[in-house]
Order: sequence, then structure tokens, then C-alpha cells
Amino acid sequence: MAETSAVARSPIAPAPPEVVVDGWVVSARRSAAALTLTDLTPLAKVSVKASWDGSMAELLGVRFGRAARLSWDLAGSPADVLVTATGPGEWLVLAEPGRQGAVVSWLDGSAARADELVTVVDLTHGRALMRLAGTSSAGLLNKECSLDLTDTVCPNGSALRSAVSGVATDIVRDDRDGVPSYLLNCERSSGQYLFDSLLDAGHELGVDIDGFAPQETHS
Amino acid sequence: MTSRPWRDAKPRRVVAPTMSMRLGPQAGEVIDRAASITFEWNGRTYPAHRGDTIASALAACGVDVFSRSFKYHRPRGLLTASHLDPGCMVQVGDEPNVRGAHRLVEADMQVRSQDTWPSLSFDVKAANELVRRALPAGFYYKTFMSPGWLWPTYERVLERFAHGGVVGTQAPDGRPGRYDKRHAHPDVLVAGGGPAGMAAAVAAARAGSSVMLVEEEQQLGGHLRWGDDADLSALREMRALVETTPGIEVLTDSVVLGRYDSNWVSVLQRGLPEIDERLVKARVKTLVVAAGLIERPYVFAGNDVPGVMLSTAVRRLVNLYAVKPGERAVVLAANAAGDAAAADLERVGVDVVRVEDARTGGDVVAVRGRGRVRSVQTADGQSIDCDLVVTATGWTAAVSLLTMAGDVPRYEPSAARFMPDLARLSVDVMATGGIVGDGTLEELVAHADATGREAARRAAAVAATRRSASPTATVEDAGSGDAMPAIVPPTLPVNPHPELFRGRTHGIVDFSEDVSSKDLFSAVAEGYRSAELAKRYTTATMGPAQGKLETVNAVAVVAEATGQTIAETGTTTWRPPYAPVTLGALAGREREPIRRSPMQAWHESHGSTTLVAGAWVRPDHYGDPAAEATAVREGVGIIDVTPIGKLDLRGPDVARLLNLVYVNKWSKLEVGRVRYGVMCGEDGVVIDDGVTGRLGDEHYLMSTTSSGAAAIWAWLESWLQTDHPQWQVHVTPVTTSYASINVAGPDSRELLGRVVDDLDIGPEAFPYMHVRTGRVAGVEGCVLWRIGFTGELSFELHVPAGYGLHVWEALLEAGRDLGVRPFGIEAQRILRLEKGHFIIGQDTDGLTRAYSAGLDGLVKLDKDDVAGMPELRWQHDQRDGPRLVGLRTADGSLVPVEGSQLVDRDGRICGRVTSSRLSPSLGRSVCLGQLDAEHAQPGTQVTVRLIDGTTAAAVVTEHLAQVDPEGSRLRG
Amino acid sequence: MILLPCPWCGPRDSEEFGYVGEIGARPDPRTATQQQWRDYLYLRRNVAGWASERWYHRMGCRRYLVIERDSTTNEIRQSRPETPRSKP
Amino acid sequence: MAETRSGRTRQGRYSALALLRHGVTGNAWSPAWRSHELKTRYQVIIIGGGIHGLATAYYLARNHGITDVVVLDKGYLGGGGSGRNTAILRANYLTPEGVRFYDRSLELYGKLAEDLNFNVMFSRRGHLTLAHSDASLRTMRWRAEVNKVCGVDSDVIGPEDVKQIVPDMDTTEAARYPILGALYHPPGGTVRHDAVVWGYARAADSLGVHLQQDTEVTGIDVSAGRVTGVRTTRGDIAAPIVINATAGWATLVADMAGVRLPVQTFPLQAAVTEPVKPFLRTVVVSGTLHVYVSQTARGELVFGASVDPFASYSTRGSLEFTEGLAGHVLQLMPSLAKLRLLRQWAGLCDMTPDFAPIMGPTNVDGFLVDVGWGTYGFKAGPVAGEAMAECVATGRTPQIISSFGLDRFAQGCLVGEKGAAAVGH
Repeated sequence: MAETSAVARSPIAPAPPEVVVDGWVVSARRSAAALTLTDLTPLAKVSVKASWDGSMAELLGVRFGRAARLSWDLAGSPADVLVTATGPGEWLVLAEPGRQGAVVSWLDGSAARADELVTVVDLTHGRALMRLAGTSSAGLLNKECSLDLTDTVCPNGSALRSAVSGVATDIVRDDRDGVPSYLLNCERSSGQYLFDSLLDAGHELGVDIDGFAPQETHS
Repeated sequence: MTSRPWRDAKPRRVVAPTMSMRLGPQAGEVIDRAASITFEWNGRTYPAHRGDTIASALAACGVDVFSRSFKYHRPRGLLTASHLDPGCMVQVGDEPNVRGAHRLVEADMQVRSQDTWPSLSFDVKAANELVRRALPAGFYYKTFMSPGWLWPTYERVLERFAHGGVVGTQAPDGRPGRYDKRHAHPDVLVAGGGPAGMAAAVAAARAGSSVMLVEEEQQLGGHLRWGDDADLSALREMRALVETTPGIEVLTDSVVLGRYDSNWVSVLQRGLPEIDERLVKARVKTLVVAAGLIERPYVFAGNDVPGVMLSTAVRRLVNLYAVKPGERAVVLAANAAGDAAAADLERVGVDVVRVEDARTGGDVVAVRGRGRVRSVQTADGQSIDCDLVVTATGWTAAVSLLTMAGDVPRYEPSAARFMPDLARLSVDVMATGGIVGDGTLEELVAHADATGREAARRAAAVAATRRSASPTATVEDAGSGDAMPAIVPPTLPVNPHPELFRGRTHGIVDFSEDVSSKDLFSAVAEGYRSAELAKRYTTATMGPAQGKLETVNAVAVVAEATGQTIAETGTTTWRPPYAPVTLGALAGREREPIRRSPMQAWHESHGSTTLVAGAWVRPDHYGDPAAEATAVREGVGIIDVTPIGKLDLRGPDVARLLNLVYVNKWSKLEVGRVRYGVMCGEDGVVIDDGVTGRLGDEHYLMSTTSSGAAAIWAWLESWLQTDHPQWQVHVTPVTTSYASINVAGPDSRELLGRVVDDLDIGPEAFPYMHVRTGRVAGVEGCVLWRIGFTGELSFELHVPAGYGLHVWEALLEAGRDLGVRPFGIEAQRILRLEKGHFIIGQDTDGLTRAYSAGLDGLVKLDKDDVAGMPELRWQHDQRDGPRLVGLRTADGSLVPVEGSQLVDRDGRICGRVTSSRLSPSLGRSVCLGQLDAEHAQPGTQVTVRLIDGTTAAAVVTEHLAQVDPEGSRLRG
Repeated sequence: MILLPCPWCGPRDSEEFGYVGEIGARPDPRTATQQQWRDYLYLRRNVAGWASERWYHRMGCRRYLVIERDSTTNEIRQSRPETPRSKP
Repeated sequence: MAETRSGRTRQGRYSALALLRHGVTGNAWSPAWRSHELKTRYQVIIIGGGIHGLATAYYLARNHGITDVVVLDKGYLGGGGSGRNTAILRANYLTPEGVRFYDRSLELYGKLAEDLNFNVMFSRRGHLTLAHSDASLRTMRWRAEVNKVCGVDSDVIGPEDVKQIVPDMDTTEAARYPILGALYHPPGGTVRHDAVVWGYARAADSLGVHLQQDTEVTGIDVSAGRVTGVRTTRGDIAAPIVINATAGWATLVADMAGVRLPVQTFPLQAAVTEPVKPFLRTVVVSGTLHVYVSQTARGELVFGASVDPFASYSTRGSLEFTEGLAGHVLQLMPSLAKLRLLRQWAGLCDMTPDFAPIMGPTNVDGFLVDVGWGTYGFKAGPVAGEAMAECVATGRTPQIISSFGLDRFAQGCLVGEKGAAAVGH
């Protein structure tokens, strides 16, 4: 059987119309709403484990609690990645769809230079990823999450893990053009539940589904 | 009064004519005279204005009986004309126990009185009044004891008196409630929107705090709202300030329900457009309680007759709702509020025939009348005809929220009320306003202002500490609040007030429970002397008003009866919630996590019956589990086993970890091999099992039971983090990174061969209990295990989850000519049972030892360490207790229900059937069971007690497995 | 919902944590007597007042923690990582 | 006034006639119990004036004629778990020893009103334990079969039968955790918890037992491995027998005697709604949803749940408890959304590793325990009192509590109630 025949699917059923982008079935729906929820599961997601203050941490250059956009040389071509440190000694690296292989080898390369046990695992298929964007996104998130999301405690670039709708969820504050926005990811099988829960909670605030558009999903 | 046409209305549907008791416009009125609506009260239509409460609209129409009392079904009218009013709880549509004096009227609202039969005007239970003297508090403890068989009948009678509305199938249909929840993190939360609350909120906000200001009534302002012109202009100023000061979120028609540990404060928010009720869960840095004072009823004969009202009730009716509370009034005044009420009444043309001044010995002794006050007897023995008796006999500080924060209120005799002991409050709680003391409006506002600023200072300090503890924060803190000096609010004066709790006669103390001061006296006389016991025995203060009106009077009466002082008697415990709250609001948008495999949608669209297994939903079967099982035995089937727990283990010390958590040995597992293992707790009880494969030198993949996945991950982490921090192991949960598909049956190799192209899966290249990685149906990075839970030749595929459906469909497509079919959990249960494979938590329980589960050969004790080692050693030597056995019923067609008991000759329980199914392969039933060691030898006859009480014979089988015990099929 | 000061994540609601309980020293399984082992399994001090106990931050950093809590008031005095390490 | 079984001579018996007579004459009732001077020596000291302590005192006096007994309580009678539980009675346990024990308790409860001449309002309204998964249905069947063998009326019924018994129940497939069936136990029901406490107190008092409230034990004297007495906030008392019946505070009291217990204290929360007209005739329990519900004769719904997630001596209660409770109740009966929760509270449970009590002697002679009741203490009150009284009077451990000894932990023979508790979903 040929590689091309394999199409990947997100755990979150795409809102019609469906299209295939980067080998993933996604929603092509476009919304102009002030508060939107977008399924970003196709993005590459690679987990790194090492000591929180060791040499790998230095190589990555992102401390626990924060996230940073970096440009890595992936297999000869520069690529933007979002490195999120949502746990002590735990990083999740996000990159464009299909780049997980390149990200893994970049990390393995760095791991070789680190003088400690480093574990790199591709979790692209293991996590559901979504973006909540809009001025009232914190208000919506606070219906389902008990954290204090005010700017002084949780400014742009914050990365943490907490319970959202009762599901352990990595939360990354990732504002877009000054508009508050959060990237949320949880283990894959709860993805649809988390997505539905946020839509339900956001009904009052007029939340709407926005489809997957590669160019603006990242960087 | 008797001339009023609508009083105790007969059920005739006529629209009531013009409002007889509605006054002309009042300066502070909250009704919108331009907006007239109608609503229904006990089946008749009544007029109202927007802004009217149910009670004010009815009172404006001259209605003065709203309900019947609990025990004696005496008519009850308005007492406080506020949300605390015990006299006007009503049924609104499908909503019971609505506070009629607080809920605003809506057009076409369906309102009915509660607890009345056959009608509000004629209530047969009122007959209790006649035998009242024989029905003292707690009378039911003293009778109906014998004959015992009669009690259920008595009980049914007592239940008829249940005091409330109707719900569920008994209630009329209504619109489902719309509920919501949110978390909030205000620096300062102010409970109470009176003058003090407003001032505190403004001060805190000006000091830089984010403030949440919560007021239970529909508008801010507290008592200023029904005050004189000076009060009203002060009110306008303060409201303007609140509106124009940034950083204040105002919640009206909302109430602070409780203050919990770590200053977690729950607020019920109402009056929202999209939502009926929202529970706001506020993690507050400083809580400021400005709940004010509640006016106390006066205890005397007839104090519950409609027409006896508190001074605040009268002032609310007149000034907020422009309702004339009566025609001829007698006022008992012990304070300024009473004088003001008298003045209000005179201003609106009520004939105030007497003001009894309690400060100079005036008193009212008894009221006469039934549906309405007819006359009152005063201290001098005179009987005065009137239809309204107003009492202003003192205040109760609303300290509940403070007591939830550790305060124990002190009784202050000179002020005749309990005062908070501010010194006992934890640093994150403050109080201001009438709850703390009296004084002029200026004095109260000054105190509130200082309190607000201090609250902000304390909040800033907490905020700084929390920020610095949070790894996400970036800003370095500019001087935390601690740096600033504490602000000490000025002391408020406490005005002297006469102690008026009970007059010269007995009267009702708890209006919702119908408990009189006489009842409390007799409770004390019978030995229930502590306030708590007297309360429990008489049920005083245990009704819907929760004692906010009644507690202090009750305590005072108990004190009088015991000869103690009120201070010695002390008050009873206040328990949350501060105000009753609907279950709907507490539940909110009820949702529970639900987990699905990548193929679940396919299963459901192909006729699967769903099985709920914890958070997972799974296909139990696709219509014919037996046929599904047969397909696996004779051809090939595929099952979705994605929920199986999977942990990616890496590092030099993984083998040591495996040796520690599994009872068997792992040191010699070669790369490319998988092994079955069982885990025990430190108590030697079996907790989980599964296979673990070695993918590389320092890389393993562990599988666990579906329900055990999370617990086992935490279990591994605890060993690594607490006992062996020096071990180098990384655990990454990958349960849902992979869609797991088991391909089982004699044709499974043939089928799999058609979809793999870079793997030799032949018996030599890929033997039993080995692992391979490669491409399946074009999908890279799949992990293949050759294992056999079903007892058949089978391969377990773990494919990147996003491609799960693709591979699943590819297998069905490729195997069409082989008759491949999907099978569900039920077929798998049958197959594994035929094979004698036990299921943790079904064939084992919370006490099952490794040696009871037939794992004798598996357990290896010659290790440095293993969880539960001393217990395992003990079990090894002991060898008693139940054993897991295979069972075969003499009558093969008989399938004993799982849970059926096994009994010995004397009928004593000696075990139970843990699993049983009809085996399609054998055409007879197969069972697993737990059996006491002495009966567990193969060949032993046992008796199964069937659920209908009959018994059947069974024999302990040679092996747990009854199909292919030697395992040739799965090794094939 | 009490607020637990996670030494890694900062103050978090207790529902994010799993309660492990009193910390009892694990006897050496090779040398422990049955008695010592069962005391370790079953006996509890059940202190009324300040006690150190183990919690697991399952919804957050996934670290085991030691927290000092007053069991009569649920007040928290301090917390530290289970494996002694300087806080980030 | 005729001498009665409970020996009531001093005060008037309770009866409808007496009520009427007192009503007419207006005569006050004599006290339900008297106050006495605290003596310096008693034959038996019982620490804890809850249902267990009072029942033990009553049966000591009534069944064995031992009346030189004092019951000490640091607060008021029944102020602990006895006044905070949800007053549900049942015998449908999992193990034969458990079933026999609680069945005897039900039997005693059945006669209690006549026995004590105090109406405890035992309402045999039946008891439903819902099953929402095949695993819990299997456990219900297991319990039902054990119950039948022990002669206790229990059986597994289907969703449609559940709907029959509770019309407001959502038995549809749409439910998040659909109801697959239930264990139905007709003999189960509810009782007025305070009445049980007061009834035992009144009867014990009339037989000569001393009840001392506001008397806190501050120490226990032991010499040569034998208990000799206790110290209290009101003075020292000597006695050859001291019984610890202090539930949530059991380890604190045992520590005074140098006895260590496998007990940990967890709060158990409960709540009550505003009254509504009767609509729920049975007790409903859902293990999966951690909730139990019954309606009192006053019309209130009484709710309980499982113990708090962490050990504590705090009885303040939590918001998350009421949130979870409401959510789960509405999953069972969605039509109750507009019913209001009136009050919440918490009691302390002395939890043991195997969910079974610890009764009888300890390694200190004369110091007996009646603890480890966890969430089952109220159900067991009468039988526990009867057995402890026999234990004291005869010096032997009665057969009915032989499985509940303190030494079972050292010997590794835990009671099987833990079995069901750990059966995975």
C-alpha cells in the first residue's frame, strides 16, 4: 500500500466543509467571530524529557513556565518552532504539520550533546491541540479552568498545565497580533470532549469554530 | 378589612379591579408605573407593575394571607417583606419555595400558594390548632411507638405536613433552568451593597484592587433605599461613585453563599440575560463582609397573625413599592427605625393610633385576629382596634459569613445583639458597616473606606506572594503590599438598645418551623438544655430561613429557660450556604470527561452497542457476540483495544524498575521480546497486569489494564521520585498516541501479511511473545506484538492514532475474502474465558493475593526488592485463602450468573463464580471462580447456589484454560 | 477547595492533586519482620494538628510533594519537592 | 406508673394518652435524663456520648445489670457522627460476617421504639443501590447472593423496576452513566438519628447510668499493662474498664493509652434541601456517582457522598462537595434542578484499611475499643452496643464480632468488605 493513501484524522470531528491539508482531514470553515476555537491537532508535537535545570534545558533555552518561538535548522531548512515548557524538565515542541521527523532528529542531535538522560518522543498523534482566540478567551477559559489568568500572573508566553473541564491540559498563552489567545492540548482521546466543553461554555460569549489554515496556525 | 373583596379569594377567574392599597408615587419607589403587567395567583389574574415583587403586587391588591404555617396551618402574611420573609414562600410554575417578597413579578407568571388543602382560605389541617396543646415540640418522639406495625400509617399522615412546594413529576411543566459557572480571582470581594459595602468597594478599587461587589437585593443601597430624602440623595451619590470608579464589578440580585477554606468564596449571580443562575467561584485575596443588620421579630402572643410586621417591612412596602400596609396601625418602637416607620405611615395616611415606646416601658402583649390583625393589647392592658402592628425591637448582625471564617460572635447586652469578635478573624477577612457597629452614615462610610483601603493593602501582599510563586510570571514585583503600613479603621460607636427578645407572653420564635417560645421552654425542661440540643429537639432555626431571623430570639429564650445569660448560652453554628441555592446552580453545565478511540465513530456507525467503561466508551458487540467469537476461533477478527494503557519507558534503569513493580523477573528480557507481568501492591494484593516489550537497549513499551493506566503511571512515578530518585528512567504516557488493534484467529497471519510490506511476520521471523516495529497499510512507526489474550494466534498492532481508522478499514478491506469481522469486548470476554485468562478486578478483588490468582510459578522472590515482597514471602509459606480456579458445571447448558455463590456441604459460602459464559467453541458453559484452598484441588466437586435458590453441581477443572490448555493455537 | 502551594507550579486547587497521605519510612523488604511490615502497611499516626504528608500533582507538574498541613484547619505551612532540588 | 422493660419508674412513660394528659393539665414533662455529680470511681467508663457509647451503656445495664457506668462526652450528647450522619439503615453487605452483623442491627432497630419507649421513627422504605456499569452490576449480584445465603432480603432488579420505584429517576440510555440495574433491599430504610441518641440516653439514664456532657478526657492511666482510669477536664475517674467509642477521634484517645490503631480520620459530608412534598419513597444510592439520597418525613432531601479526598479533622465542609453532589443527583433525577440546597455539614469518619470496624480488647487490659466505623457507624449502633456490653460483661469476645478484632491486621486476615470497594470498573 502506498503512503499517499494514508490520511490522518484528528480526534475532533472537522466542522464542514472538510478538506485534506498536509495529509490531515481538517475543517475549511472560516469564521469572523470575535471569539474562535480552532482544531490544530495536525501540528507536529514532540515531547522532550530531561532534568529541568540540566544541559538539555540550556540547549533548549526555555525555562519551566514559559514558551518561546525559536527558529531551528531542521534538516537544512530553517523552521519556526514553539517550545513550551509546561512541566519541570518537560518540553513540548510544536512545528508545522509533517515536520515531527525533522524535529525529533534535531532534538536527538542536541540530546547527544547533552550530558544527561534525554528522552524525545513524538506525540503528534498522542495529543489533541486547539487554539482559543479572542478578547474574551480568558473569560471563557475561566469557566472551565480555576487558574488566575490575569496578565500579571499569566502573561503572554506563559506555559503551564492544569485542569480544563476536568481534563489535564497544557495551556500556552500565545497572543496573536495583541489579541489574547491560548493554545490548549490534552491527551488525544479527550480532544472531542474538551472541544465540545469549550464550545458549550462559550455559547453565551458567541464562540465560533474556525477551520484549519496552515499559514496562520503557527508563527 | 373584612370588606376587602379579594381577601382569601374564592377560585373564580375574574381580573382584579384597581389596586386598593397602591399609594401615589413615592420618592424612592422601584416600580415602573408605566409598565403594567398581569400574573396569576392561585388561578386568578392580578395586576402588577414591573419592579413589583410577587408579594408587593399581591399586597397592593389587598392580599394579606400568603401561606399557612407548618404545624398548625395558621394563616401567614408579610413579616419582613424581604427575601427572608418566612410567610410568603410560593410555587412559581415548576419552581418550589420561591421567596415571594424577593422574586420580581413577570408577565403571566403562574404563582400558587403552598401547603394548603383544599385552599388557602379553608385549610383542613388548621384543625391541628384545636389539639395544639397536645402537640408540643417533639410530640412525635413521644407517641406512635406501639403497636410498631401501625407506625408506617402514622408516618404517611405526618408526611402530609411536609412544608414546601412540589418538584419533578408532581410539578407543572416549566422551562428547564439555564445554569453556568465561572472562576474569579478578585483582589477584594465585598459582601453587601449597602452604604458601607459601596464605600469599601470604592476605597479598595481606588487603592488599585480589582473588586467584586455583591448585593443580594435587586439594587445597591441597603437601608438607604427606603430612607428619607437625605438618605436618597446620599444613595444617588454613592451609586454614582461605584459606577464611575474603574475596577469594580457589581453583582446585584446575587448573594455570597459561603466562605470556604483558603478564602474560596461562592457567589450566586442572578439577573443575567442568557442565564438564570451562575455560580461564581471566587478565590478572594481579601473578603470584606458588609452584610449589615437584620431586623428581629418580637416574640409575643399572636406575633404571627397577618398584619404584624417589622418596621423595615413597613418601610419597604411604603417607600419601595408604594403599598399601604394597613389602615389603622399600632407601632412598638425601641429604636429610630420604629419612629421612622411611624412617620412613614402617617405620611401616607395610615392612622397611627398608638406608638408604644419600648424605651420608656411601652410594650404590646397580645394580638387578636386570625386572617388579619383585629386588635392589639398594650402594656397598660388596653385593647386597641387596628389592622397593623409594627414592631421595631432590635437587630441581628448577619455574622454567618464571619463565623465561617472562624469568628465566634460575642453577645453585647448594652446593644442587645451579638457582635463579631474581629480579633478572631483570619487576616484575609474583614468586616465593616452595621455588622461592626452603629453611628452616623458619615461614621459608617469612614470605617468602610479605611477597611476598603486596608483590604486592598492586604490583597496586594497576597498577590505579590502568589506571583513570585508562579513560574509563568515575568514581572519582578514592585514593592509588595507588606511594605505599606497597616490601616486601622476607626472604632464605630455601639448605640445602647433595650433587650427585647420575648415580651410578657409566649409567641412564635421560628415562623417557618412553627416553634413557639413555649416549645423551647419545655425542651429545656426535658433536659435538652444546650442551645444545640434545644434547636435539634424543637427544630427551631432549622427551616428555610436558616435562623437568620430566629436564632438570636431562640438563644435568648433558651437562656431565659435555663437561667443562664445569653452570652453563656452562646449562638449555634452557622453552616453554609448563607442562602439556599438550587441544585441546578451548584451543578452548572454538568459535563464529565468522555474518552473515545479513533475508531469509536466507525463502531457506532456499524451497529455497535456501546459499553461505558469509566471515562471510555467502547463497542461491547456488533449484534452477535457469539458469532464474533466463533469468527476469531475459526478465521480472523479484529478488535479495537486502544484503551489499553501504554507507557513508554526509557533509560538505563528501566529493567530495575520492572523488577521492582512486577512480581516476575525482567533482567534477561532481550530486545525484540515481550513478557507478561503481574503487579502487586505493598500489601501483596494483585493490582494490575499486562505485557511489556523491549524495543531497544534502553527503550521499553509497557501495557497496563485500561482502568489501571493512570494509577500505574502514578505508581511508577512514585517509585522513581520517592524511593529511587537516583534511577535514570523517563516515563511517557502514550496510551492514545497509538490506536491499538488486535488481529486474532488462525488467519490473522495471512491477513496481516497482506498489509505489511517491510516485515517478515512468519512463525520463525516473528515468534510468539516477540515485538517488531514497521509499516502497516502504509503507516510508518507501528509497533506489533505477538501475544494472545484470546488464546488464538494473534498480533496486536499499535499504530499512530491519527491513522487508526485508516489501518482498521485497510484490514477489513484486505481480509474481506477471509471473512474478517470486527469483534467487541463481549466476544473477547468469551474467548479469554475459554482460555482461562483472568481479568483484574473481575476474577480478582481488593484482597486477591498473587498466590491466590494462580501465579505461583510467576512470582520470583530471589530479587533485591519487589513491591510487597514480605507479603509475597508470607503468602508463599501460607498457602491458605481463596484460589482462582476453573469450573465446569455438570449440566453444560447451565451458565451460573457471575456472582453466584459456591457453598460447601453445610451450606457455608466457600467461594463464588467470578466469570461465566456459554462457550461457542465447546458448546457448554465455562467459568472461573474463587474457591477456598481446601476445595480448590482439580476434580473437587462443589455446589453452585443459583440465583433462584436452587443448587447445581460443578467440578474444579484441571487447568484454568478449557480451550487449548497447552497453548498450541496461540503459538502456532 | 483548598489551595495547595506547589513548589513547582505555584498555588493550585487541591483537585489537581492526588492525596497520598502520611509518609511512613519503608522498611527494608529483605530484613523487615512481618510485624514491622504490617505496621508500615496499616498503622497511622492520624495527627490532629500539623502533619507532613505526601501529595501528587497529577494535573500539573506530576511531581510528588511534601506538604505541611494542619489537619484541624487545613491551613498549609509549607511545601517542598519530594526529591530535594532547588526550586526553579 | 408500671415498671417497664427499660425500667422506667421515675418519669412518665411516653404515649399518646400521656401527651393528651400533659396537654390538658399543662404539666411539664420530667427531664429525659438527669444530671449527676461526677463520681471518682465507676465500674465502666465509656468515652464518647454518641450512639455507640450510649447503646453500650444501655445494654450493659439492661442485659447484664451493670449500671455503675458513666458515659463521658466532651460536648453534648450525639454531637459527633451520631448527629451528622444521613441515618440510612441496611444490612446488604458483601461478606457473611458483615451481613450477619448489620442484619442483627436492623433487627434491634426494628424493636427500638417500643424497647426504649421513644419513637425513633424507623421507616422501612427500602434501599436501592444503582449499578451503572457491568462491573458494579456484577458486584450487586455478588452482594445479593451473599445476602440470600445469610437469609437477608436482597435482589438485583432491572432499570424498569427502578423506574417503577422512583418515577423521577432517569433510566434512559441517554444518561452519561446509564442505569443497568440495582440491588434492591426492602428491609433497608431510615431512622431519626437524634431520636436514637436521645432514646438510648433516656433509657440508660433511667437504669442508673450517669451521662456526663461537657466532660473531655485528657488522659488515660495505665499501670502494669492495665487501665486504671481516666483524667478529665472535670477531674480524675478510676475504673477497671474503659471503652473508647470516639469514632473520628479514636486514635487521639487510644494514643492516651499507648494503643496504636490502623485508623485514619476523613470528613464525610452531607447536605439537606428545603422541604418539598413527598415524592421519593426509598433510599437511593449510586456508588458510581458517589451519592445517596433519601427524603425525610419533613419533606427534605438528605444527601450524602463518599468521604473527602484527603484526611482531616475539619468539619467545615467544602463547596466542591456540594457541586459534585448536585451534579450527580441531577444525573439521576434531572427534574430536581430547581430544588434548593438548604444546609451542608460534615462529620468525621474513622476509616480502617478494610472498611470494617475494630471491636474488643487491646494490648492494654481493660481498655476496649469500639472504633474504625468509617461511614457505617450509625447503622451498627445497636448491635455494636449489644456486643460491646456482652464483651465487657462476659470478658469474652462475642462470636458476632470475632472477625473485627484489632489483631487481624498483624495477622494479615483483613475483612473482605475491601473486596467490593476495590472492584475496578
